[in-house]
Order: sequence, then C-alpha cells, then structure tokens
Amino acid sequence: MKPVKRVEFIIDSLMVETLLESLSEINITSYTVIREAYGSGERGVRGGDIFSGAFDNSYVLIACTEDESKQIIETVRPVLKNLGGMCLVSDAQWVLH
Amino acid sequence: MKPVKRVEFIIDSLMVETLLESLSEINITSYTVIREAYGSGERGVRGGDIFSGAFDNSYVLIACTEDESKQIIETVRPVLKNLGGMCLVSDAQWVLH
Amino acid sequence: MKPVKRVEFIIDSLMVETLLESLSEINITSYTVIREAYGSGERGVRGGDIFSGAFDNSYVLIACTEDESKQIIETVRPVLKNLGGMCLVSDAQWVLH
Amino acid sequence: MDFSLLNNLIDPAILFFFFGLLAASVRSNLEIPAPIAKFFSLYLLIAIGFKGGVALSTSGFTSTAMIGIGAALLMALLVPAYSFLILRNRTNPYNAAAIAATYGSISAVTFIAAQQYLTKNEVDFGGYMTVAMVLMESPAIIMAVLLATLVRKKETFNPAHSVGAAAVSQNKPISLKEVLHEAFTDGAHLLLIGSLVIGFITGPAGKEMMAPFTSEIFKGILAFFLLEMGLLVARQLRQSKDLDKTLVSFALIMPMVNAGVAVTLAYTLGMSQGDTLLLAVLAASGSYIVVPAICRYAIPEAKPGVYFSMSLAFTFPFNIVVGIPLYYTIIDVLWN
Amino acid sequence: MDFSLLNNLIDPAILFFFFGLLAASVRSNLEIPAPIAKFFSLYLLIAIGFKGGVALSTSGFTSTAMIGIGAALLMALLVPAYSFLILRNRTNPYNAAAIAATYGSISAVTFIAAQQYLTKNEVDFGGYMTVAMVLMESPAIIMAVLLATLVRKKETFNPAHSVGAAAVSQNKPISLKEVLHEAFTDGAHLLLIGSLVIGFITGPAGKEMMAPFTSEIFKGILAFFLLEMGLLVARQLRQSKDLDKTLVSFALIMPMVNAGVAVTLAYTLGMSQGDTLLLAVLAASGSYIVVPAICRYAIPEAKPGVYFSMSLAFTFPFNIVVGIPLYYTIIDVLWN
Amino acid sequence: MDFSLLNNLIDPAILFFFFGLLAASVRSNLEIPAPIAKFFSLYLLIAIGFKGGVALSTSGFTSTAMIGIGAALLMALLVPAYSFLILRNRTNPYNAAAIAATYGSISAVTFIAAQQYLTKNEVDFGGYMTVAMVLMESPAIIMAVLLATLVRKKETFNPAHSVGAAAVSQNKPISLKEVLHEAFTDGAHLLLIGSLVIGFITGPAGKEMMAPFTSEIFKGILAFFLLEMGLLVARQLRQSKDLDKTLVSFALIMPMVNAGVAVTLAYTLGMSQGDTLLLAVLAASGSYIVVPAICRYAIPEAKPGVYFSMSLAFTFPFNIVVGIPLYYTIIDVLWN
Ligand SMILES: Nc1ncnc2c1ncn2[C@@H]1O[C@H](COP(=O)(O)O)[C@@H](O)[C@H]1O
Ligand SMILES: Nc1ncnc2c1ncn2[C@@H]1O[C@H](COP(=O)(O)O)[C@@H](O)[C@H]1O
Ligand SMILES: Nc1ncnc2c1ncn2[C@@H]1O[C@H](COP(=O)(O)O)[C@@H](O)[C@H]1O
Ligand code: NA
Ligand code: NA
Ligand code: NA
Repeated sequence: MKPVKRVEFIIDSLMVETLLESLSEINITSYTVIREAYGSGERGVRGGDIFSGAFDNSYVLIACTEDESKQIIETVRPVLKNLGGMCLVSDAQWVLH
Repeated sequence: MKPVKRVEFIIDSLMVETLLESLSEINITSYTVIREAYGSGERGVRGGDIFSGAFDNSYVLIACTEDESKQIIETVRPVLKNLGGMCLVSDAQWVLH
Repeated sequence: MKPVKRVEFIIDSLMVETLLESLSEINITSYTVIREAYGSGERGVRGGDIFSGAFDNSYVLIACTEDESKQIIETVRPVLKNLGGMCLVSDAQWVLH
Repeated sequence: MDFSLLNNLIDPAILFFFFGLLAASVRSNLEIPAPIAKFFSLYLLIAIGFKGGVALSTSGFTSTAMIGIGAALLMALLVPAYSFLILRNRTNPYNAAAIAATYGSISAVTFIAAQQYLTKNEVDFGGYMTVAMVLMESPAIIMAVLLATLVRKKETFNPAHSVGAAAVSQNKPISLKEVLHEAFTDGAHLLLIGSLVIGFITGPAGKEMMAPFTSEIFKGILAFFLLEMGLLVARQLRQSKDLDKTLVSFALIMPMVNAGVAVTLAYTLGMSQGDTLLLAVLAASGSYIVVPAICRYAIPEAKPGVYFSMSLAFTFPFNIVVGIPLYYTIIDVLWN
Repeated sequence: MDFSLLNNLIDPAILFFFFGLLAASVRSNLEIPAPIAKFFSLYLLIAIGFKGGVALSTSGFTSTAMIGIGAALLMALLVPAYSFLILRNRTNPYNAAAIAATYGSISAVTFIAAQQYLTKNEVDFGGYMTVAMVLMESPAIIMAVLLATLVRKKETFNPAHSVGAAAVSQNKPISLKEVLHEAFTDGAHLLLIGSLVIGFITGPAGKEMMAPFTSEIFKGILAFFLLEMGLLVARQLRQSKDLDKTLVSFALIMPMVNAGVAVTLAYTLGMSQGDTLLLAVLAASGSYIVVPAICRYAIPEAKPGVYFSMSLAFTFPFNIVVGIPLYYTIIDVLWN
Repeated sequence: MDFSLLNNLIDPAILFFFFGLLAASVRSNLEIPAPIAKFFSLYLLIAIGFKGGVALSTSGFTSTAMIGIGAALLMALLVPAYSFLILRNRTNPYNAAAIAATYGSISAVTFIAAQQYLTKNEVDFGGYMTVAMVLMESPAIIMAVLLATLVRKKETFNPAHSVGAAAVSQNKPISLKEVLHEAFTDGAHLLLIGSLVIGFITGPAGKEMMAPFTSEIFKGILAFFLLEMGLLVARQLRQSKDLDKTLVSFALIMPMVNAGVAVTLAYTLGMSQGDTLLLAVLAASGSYIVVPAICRYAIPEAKPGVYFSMSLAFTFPFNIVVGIPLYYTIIDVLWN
C-alpha cells in the first residue's frame, strides 16, 4: 500500500473529453469516469433530464501523487469557475498489485 | 482549499427525490446523485434488475461543513432505518474556485 | 458513528460477478456497485464504447472493518494484477442506524 | 387446432425465453442493458393497455364485460385470502401477507403470453379482460396491508416472538393511505390505466395510427423481453437455492389451484373460452413488478427476496411453459 | 374537416402528453429511462430530417421553397431582436439575451406535432419547411451572443450594477467563433442536417427502404416521447414555481405574437396554408434543446433555469395544446 | 445493375456511417447512448441469426450448404495461420497471435452490409452462410490461444527478451478450457447461435410473426447503428494515431488478400456469386466484438488497443466503403 491523493470532481459532461485531453498533456493519463451523474449546486439543478447531455454532470476519480494532485487542481479549477462543479481532495492508500 | 465533510450515502432510488426535498428544507441544496447503483447488504441483493427501479439504489454525494453533515445524517438516518442503505462520512479538502 | 475502512476498486465489469462470489465466500456480502464506469490506466483507454461490456469498468464500494479490508484486498489483488484496475482504501465514519 | 404443449413452445417469443434460461445457466455474459429492458416493459404495458382500450371502445361495457371484470375482482380478493390462511403458520406471517399480495395480483407478461396463445389458436377474447387485469392489482395489495397490520397488532401483545420485526414495525409503519397512493401512482400500474383510457378514447382511428408500433413489432419486442426474462429467471433461480421447500411447492402448486378456482368460477358464470383462459392466467400468475415494489414499503418486515423469487423464478416460468397450455386444454375439454 | 381544439387533442400522441403531465403531477414513479428518451429524441430528428430531405428531392428548390425558407430566416432575426427589446429592462439583460435566442430558435417536437396535425387534417406542406427549421437554429444564437457581448461592454463602464455577472464575464468570455462551432456541431442540429442531406441524396428509393422505421412506427415513438415530455414539463413546472410573473406571461403571450407576425408575413408572401402553419409554429416555439445547451457556454451570466423553464414548461405545452389548433383556425379563416 | 462504388454508397445506412465519421471529426457532441447502441447490436445479431435460421429451414442442409460452410471453416483456419506467420517477426508475437485471431474471425456488421448490398442488387445468397459466419468465430480464437501458448513456452527459455510479458504470463495463464468456455458463452456469439436455431425451428411461420420487427425496421436500425459505428471509428482513429505503419498497412491490405484467397477457393468449389461475396467478406473482415473481448483474458500480454483499432478503425470502414463493391465487381467479372 502506498499513500496517494484521491482527487474527485464533478463537471459538466461536455467538458470531460476536453479536460482529459488537458490532463494528458501534463501526463495524467490514469482516471475513471462515471457518466450520467446529476445534481444541484450554486447554479441550480443540473441533469437528470434527457436533453443531449447538456445538463448532465460527470464524476471523475483520479488517484495520484500529491504533486500530480496540485497540477490536476490547476487544470480543473478554471473549468469549475466557468461552468460550475466541484472538486474534492482526500487521502487514501493505493493497493499495490 | 478548505476542509469539508464528505457525506455519501446509498439509498433506495425511489427515496432520493423525497430525501432531497427534505434536505432542501434544511438548506442543503448542493449534492450529486448517481443513479443505477446496485448492491447487497443486510436486506439481501438489491437492484441490477429491470423492475421499475424499485430495487435500484442511488449513490448520493454531498460536500458540506461539519454542522451540515450532522443535519444531513439526522435526515437520512430514518430512511436508512426503514428501507436500508448506508451512510459514510469522511474528510476532504474542497478546491476553492 | 463507527470508524470503518472504505474500500473502493475499479475492475473490469465482466469480473464483478465472479469477484463478488469470491467475496461472499469470505463472508463479505455487503457492497455497492456502479456499472458503466470507464477510464484509462496503464493498459490504455477502457470502456465508453458499446462492445458487449467487454471494455467497461465497474466501480465497487465496500465499507467494512479493517480486518475485512485486508481480506478484500487479498481477493481483489490477483484480479487487478491479471486484468488491471485499481483499489483504494481510506477511512470513514459509518452512520449507525 | 392443436393445443398441445409443443404448439405453445414453438412460438419464437417463448423460444427466446428458453434461450435466455439456457444462456444464463451456462453463465454467458449475454445481457440486455437495463434501460432497454425497462423500455420493453413500458412498451408492453402501453401496447397491451392501448389494445385493450381500443377493443373496449368497440365492444362497450356489456354485461359480458361486467361479468368478466367482476369475476376477476372476486379472484383478487379470494386468492390473497386463502393464500394467507394457507401460509400463515408455515412461514413468517409478514412474508405470508406479502406472498398473499403477490399471488392476488397479476403478471402482465403472463397475461400477454396467454393472449398470444389465444391469438395463435384463433380464439377470441374481450378487451375488458385488460380492464380486469388492471383492477386486480390493487385489491390484493390493500388486503395484504390489512393482513400485515393485523399481524403487527398481534405481535405487540406478544413481543418475545419476533423482536427484529417488531422493532422495524414500531418504526413508523406506513399508513394505508400512503400505500394506496403508492399502489395507484405506481408507474407500471398507471401506465396500463393511462394507455387503456387513451385506447378507449381514440378507438379504431387511434389504433390505425398506432398499429405499426403497438401491434406489428409487438411480437419481436415480446421475444426480446422474454429473452431478458429468461436470463433473469435463471439468475434468480441461482440466488434462491436456499428458498424454503414449502414456498417452492406453493409457487408451483398454487398457480394450478388458483387457475382451477378461476375456471370453475368462469364456468359457473358462463364465460367464453378465451376470457376464461385469461381469467385463469390472471389468477394463477403472481406479480413481480408492482407488488414487490410496494410491499417493500408497506410490509418492510417481509423479505423481498422471498416473494419476488417465488413469483419470478418459479411461478412465472411455470405458467409460461406448462400453465397456459395446460389450463387451456382443460378449458377446451370442459367447454366442449 | 373539423379544426377544433378537441380534434387535435384526441390524437393518441397528444393524449400521452397529457397522461405524462398527470402522472408526474400525482407524483407517480413512472419514468422513461434517460437513454431511451435520448434515443427517441434522436429518432425524431432523424425521421423528420430524412422525410424533409426526401420531400425536397422530389420538389426541388423552387421559388415557393425559397420564399418559405426566406420567411423563416427573417423570423429568426426578427423574433430575437424584438424579444430582447421587450425584455431588456424587465429582467437581467443577460437573461434577456438568452431568452431572445431561445425564442428566435425553434422546438422540433412542436414542429413535428404541427406536421402531424396537418397530415391528420389532410393539408399539404413542403419538405423545404424542414430546411427552414434547420436554418432557424443558428441566427438566433448568433444574435443572442452579439447582444450579450453588447451588454458585457456596457457593464464594464458601469461595474457597480452587477458585480457578480461582471466577475463571471471577465473570466474569458467564449468567442463568437467558438459559439459558432458549438452551434454547428451540436449533436441535435447536426443530426437534423445530416438526415436531411441523406434523405435528399437517397430520395424516394431511400424512403422506401427506411419507411417502416422512419414513418410507420413514427406515431408510436412520438407518443412515447410526448409521454416523457409530459413528465418532464410537469416536473419543470414544479421547479419553476418561483419564476417571475413577467417571464411567465412572456412565455405564454409571445408565442401568439410571434405566430401572428409569421402569419402576416406568410399571407403577404402568398404562402400556402400548410406552410404558413409550420412557419407560425417555428416562430411561436422556443428551443429547449440546442439553445440552452449553447447559451450555457455562450452567455454563462444568464440562468439556464429561467430560459429553459420558460420554453419547456410554458411555451411548449401551450403550443401543443392551444397554439397549433388556434393558429390553424385563424389561418383557415384568413385564407378562405 | 450497376455495381459501382457509388451505387453502394448511396444506401441510406452507408450514408449514415459517413455522417457519423464526419460528425465525430468536427468534434460534434452527437452521441448515441451506450445502452441504445448495445441494443442495436443485439438486435442486428438476433435479426441476422433468425433470418439465417429461417432460410436454412426452407433450404435444408444441402451439399451446396456444406460446401459454403466448409469453405468458411477452412478460411477460419487459414487466415490466422498465415497472418501469424506474416506478423510474427514484424511485431510483438503476442500481438501477432491476437491479430491473427481478430482477422481469422469475422465482423457481423460487415456481413450484414454485404447482405444488404446483395439484396439491393437482387443477387441470391444462402441462409447457411449465416451458419458459416457463426462457425468462423471460434476456430480463430482457439488457434490464437494455441499460438500464444507456443510463444509463451519459447519465452520461458529466453526470459531476457520480454520480462514484462513473461511476468504477466507466469501469473496463472488462462487454460484452453476456460478460453473455449468464454468463446462459446460469449453473449454476441451465443445470441447469434440461439437466434439461428430459433429461426430454424419456427421456420416461415415464425418469420411471418417476427417480420415487422426483424425485417421491416431492419434498415432503419442498421442506419442508426452505422451512424454510431461512424462516430466510433472516427474516435478510434484519433486514438490510434501512433499505431505502427506496418500494422495499419496490414489492416488495409490483408482484407484484399483474404478476400482474394476466399474468392479463389469459392471459384474452385463452384460456389454462387452471392455466397462468394459473403465468404469473401467473412474472410476479409476482422472481429472487433467477440475476439477482443476474449483475447483480453486469453492473451493478456497483447495490447487490446492495437488489434481492436486495426479491425475497427481501419479494416471495418475499408470493407464497408471500398471492399464490398470491389470484391463484388471482381466476382462479377470472374463468374460471367
Ligand atoms: N457541495 C456539493 N456537494 C456535492 N455535489 C456538488 C456540490 N456542489 C456542487 N456539486 C455538483 O456540481 C454541480 C455544479 O455545481 P454548481 O457549479 O455549484 O452549480 C452540481 O450540479 C452538483 O452535481
Ligand atoms: N457495508 C456496505 N458497503 C457498501 N455498500 C453497502 C454496505 N451496506 C449496505 N450497502 C448498500 O446499501 C444497500 C442497502 O443495504 P441494506 O439495508 O444493508 O440491505 C445495499 O444494497 C448496498 O448497495
Ligand atoms: N490512478 C488511477 N486513478 C483512477 N482510476 C484509475 C487509475 N488507474 C487505473 N484506473 C482505473 O482502472 C482501470 C484499469 O487500469 P489499468 O489496469 O491501469 O489500465 C482504468 O481503465 C481506470 O478506470
Ligand atoms: Na394472481
Ligand atoms: Na421561435
Ligand atoms: Na476474417
């Protein structure tokens, strides 16, 4: 087991692809995405309806080192600022295999 | 970054709407829901089949202050008691944007 | 509230059923599964396409005691080794009900 | 006309059901995505309700219709009553109440399979039997809730017996009003009623517009859905290995008993052969959609795994494979 | 021929819309799985686009077609312009711009309902009106973005007024180029164009191959989709209880104003009755798919809840239930 | 009859494939929800299997059928054998084995496209070719597993070469028995077999019941599915920018080589033109569903990205766009 940072964020589904591309540019290529999350926040209710995914959120989970987590945050923050969402960072143990 | 509580719970999908309404009454209006989780617990296997969502669980994630987390727990607990499910609370850092 | 371990792992959807059966043999029968996660890791992009679920990941969450968490890890590790995926362990508080 | 078992079995839709059973039992990774299966289930409800409504709009509420509907309502009260009496001392009384509700109510897919069987054998039946089906959902649920309340009252005097269950029930038992709300607003139930009413209002003109969707591709979607049912039944069978012998026997024998009562009743009332088969199938089938969904709230002390498995893993395939042709063979002998 | 309101309402598809409204308002748990609803929405776009393309391939781009398309384009510029002028001082100016775009653009489902209405009443209409619909999507969006840019410029001189909004807008406002890219590559929009072109290329031969899918089962799928729309509208209505009275009035009155302008224009240009109804409906309807999707990026200062609710919860049902037969009744009087 | 490239391309289903390619390449947000795409894929398997079974039930297992099936089996052994020999030294040997399996097996959608092409050009073909398709899935997989085992044995003697791969393989390599189980119980494979058998059992009577679903709306659903395939191919192409030149050439040239071998074989055996095109397309196409799903377990040392991309992003579009009309033109010349 090795200590890692567990970065999770909720963003607009339409931004996921773009964001993952930005992350791959800073060599973050490991992640997990769960589509079709919906929710509510400062900008009101979002998702749960059918319209072209435009109002759907996605949940993204990344396990990484502390340094990487900082880089991820810097990449995600402007997206959150512009289009809403949230990002949490917590501690976890990575099971080596 | 600001420390927050990360409250997550699994409840029967049919209760999600009602529960979110109860939460909004105590001014908790930020949350994320992932539908179509399934699982197993004390009450046996639940979900994964097709029947009208009746046996489906939903996963709800809320980032909030410690005080809010206590209020949420009090709202969720009776639902868990009646219809099963689980609720976990952990620590996280909220990325300010 | 009682302290628990929060074990979460991402594995190939096709392995979920088999794995859950292995877990039930060691008396771990409480879990939550979210299907249709997709992601990327050492083995490249996985999932997000339509083909028979073969490339889809699933997200599994288990709240358990520390001892149980060790057993779970031992059961999951060979699957991760063979077919990829990841497993994180963190701390949480279980809301009693 | 050959009403043999085999004749029923070579229907492609039924064969897809067997194929599903087989695929799941060799542990194939074949699966119908859940949203698709839900869609099929909604589709079948719409199609069956709509067609019933249209049929009703041409036939009207004749006395034949009233007799058919009345007989169905009677069965919806009788079946849960005697089921509960039979099971009360043989299993946990809460389970008994929930099982009573399950068997008092109906399985729409079994009803559809019976209609297909009749159509194939060119036997007529009335659109009002769909109304009968709709009306059979709720009485069973209400009876079961009343039974459970009765059990709960008894338990309070005798708390030593089942501490766990009593603890649950003390915890704000759901009111009959809430149960009725759940029963009537349940999606599947409401959709059936809505489609029936729409079919009734729009009549043959509406039918013509909707026919390619609600009638022509019906068989194909039914086949697809039965494939999913086969997969599901086989998986449920695997999970219910440890189901009580008594309950398994109940799930396999009661359909015949209930069908027998229904056939006797229909015979006495002079119902037609087609309507009689449908009544028999309504009585013989158990709900695995609406009732389990409601009983979880209404009778939280009962184990969903039990009544759901009985109805889905045993009674459903029994009726599809053996029951329908069997009941019809008997009806055919009696009526001629 | 009876163009009464009732005649429109007894269409099964419209009845399913009402049923959806009802089911959601009694808080039924009825729901169409999201992927299915998305599929229906894609299906309708393909079917409508394809059929329009086929129709166009037989009629060709005649002067009648050009007039219809031209009139639509004019409406797509006029509607957002005067809508913005009306709303500018009555609500937040960013909201005003987004609402202008919403009403300048169109609702494909309303268009489909109008086509169904015409077909049922055996009134002809041109395939080029589908082209007109497609072309109406973008101008409104572009105008709205320009308006928002204007508002943003003003705000910078007068920052005290709306600090929050200004803060957002300073934060890299999206460029017109990006907006255009979003507008043209939006899935719904592109699919409509693609299907139109494919229908045009393959013509009647293609139609024959595709007809069972794109035409015959169309009504059934439309009924299913309108059921979902009913559920959605009712839920949206619940969420928009606190919507400003002014905006609600706008959402209910403007459709009639826009239809009136469109009918006048069509009358002047000598368009046919069928084409005129379609033009009126295009003008009267508001977008709840493409435009809200794009405005979130293009005018992030506006509240999606507002314009989305206005168009979905008020204007859409108004047009479906009252608007279409009303506009046609007027057209029928004027033209004869 | 005009077997030109253009004639194939103006099929609406093929045009939707191009449209999908285009939409994804302009980075549209157009997407078919995954469960819907999976449903279409299941639907196509059922429809194709069922129709093949019905055809077989009328024609029976004649010697013509046996020759067609035999030829297909021969191709299923030949193609992986020579593919492996060609690739062995040009890429990682595990990848070579997996690619061999991929190309030895088949693409059902390509097969369907070829059937559509023949139907459109009014050329007959036998239902047994569907049996041939089904039988071609497994031999290729078995061969590939045997090849991989061979490679593994060699590696153990020479561990320095590829430490990583050896490490993986030491880690409980999956047994041939397990692989066979996976291959035969794979959902797609099993569904094809099941539908074939059901079609065979129910024959023309079953066909009549199922036709509106399995035949009439087939073209529309195929169009929808090919739209999704277009989106997917374009995205896969983007991801496989760094694919080895050698492998890309293989993916584009081998289809023609394999088709050539198949045509020669068919010519020698005196097969009909229609059957020959189908055999050529079976030989020329590569699997991107069943084989990649199984190779991940059976040959974990190989990179799924590689063989999946080759077959989906290069070979599939090549066959759909160029291959089918090209092969048929050649066959038409040779046979007349
Ligand atoms: N405190 C929170 N807890 C959980 N999810 C949140 C929270 N705040 C925002 N979200 C999610 O992020 C999305 C956008 O948030 P916002 O930008 O605040 O409207 C919401 O629709 C939620 O899904
Ligand atoms: N220990 C656990 N870990 C993860 N999920 C759980 C756990 N216990 C319960 N759940 C989830 O909560 C649902 C209801 O639990 P129960 O009321 O215990 O049957 C289950 O179907 C699971 O999805
Ligand atoms: N660091 C990570 N963070 C989040 N998810 C991961 C990570 N590494 C692997 N995964 C998930 O596990 C799957 C298999 O990983 P791998 O075996 O590394 O290819 C990926 O497709 C991801 O969904
Ligand atoms: Na019954
Ligand atoms: Na408009
Ligand atoms: Na091949």
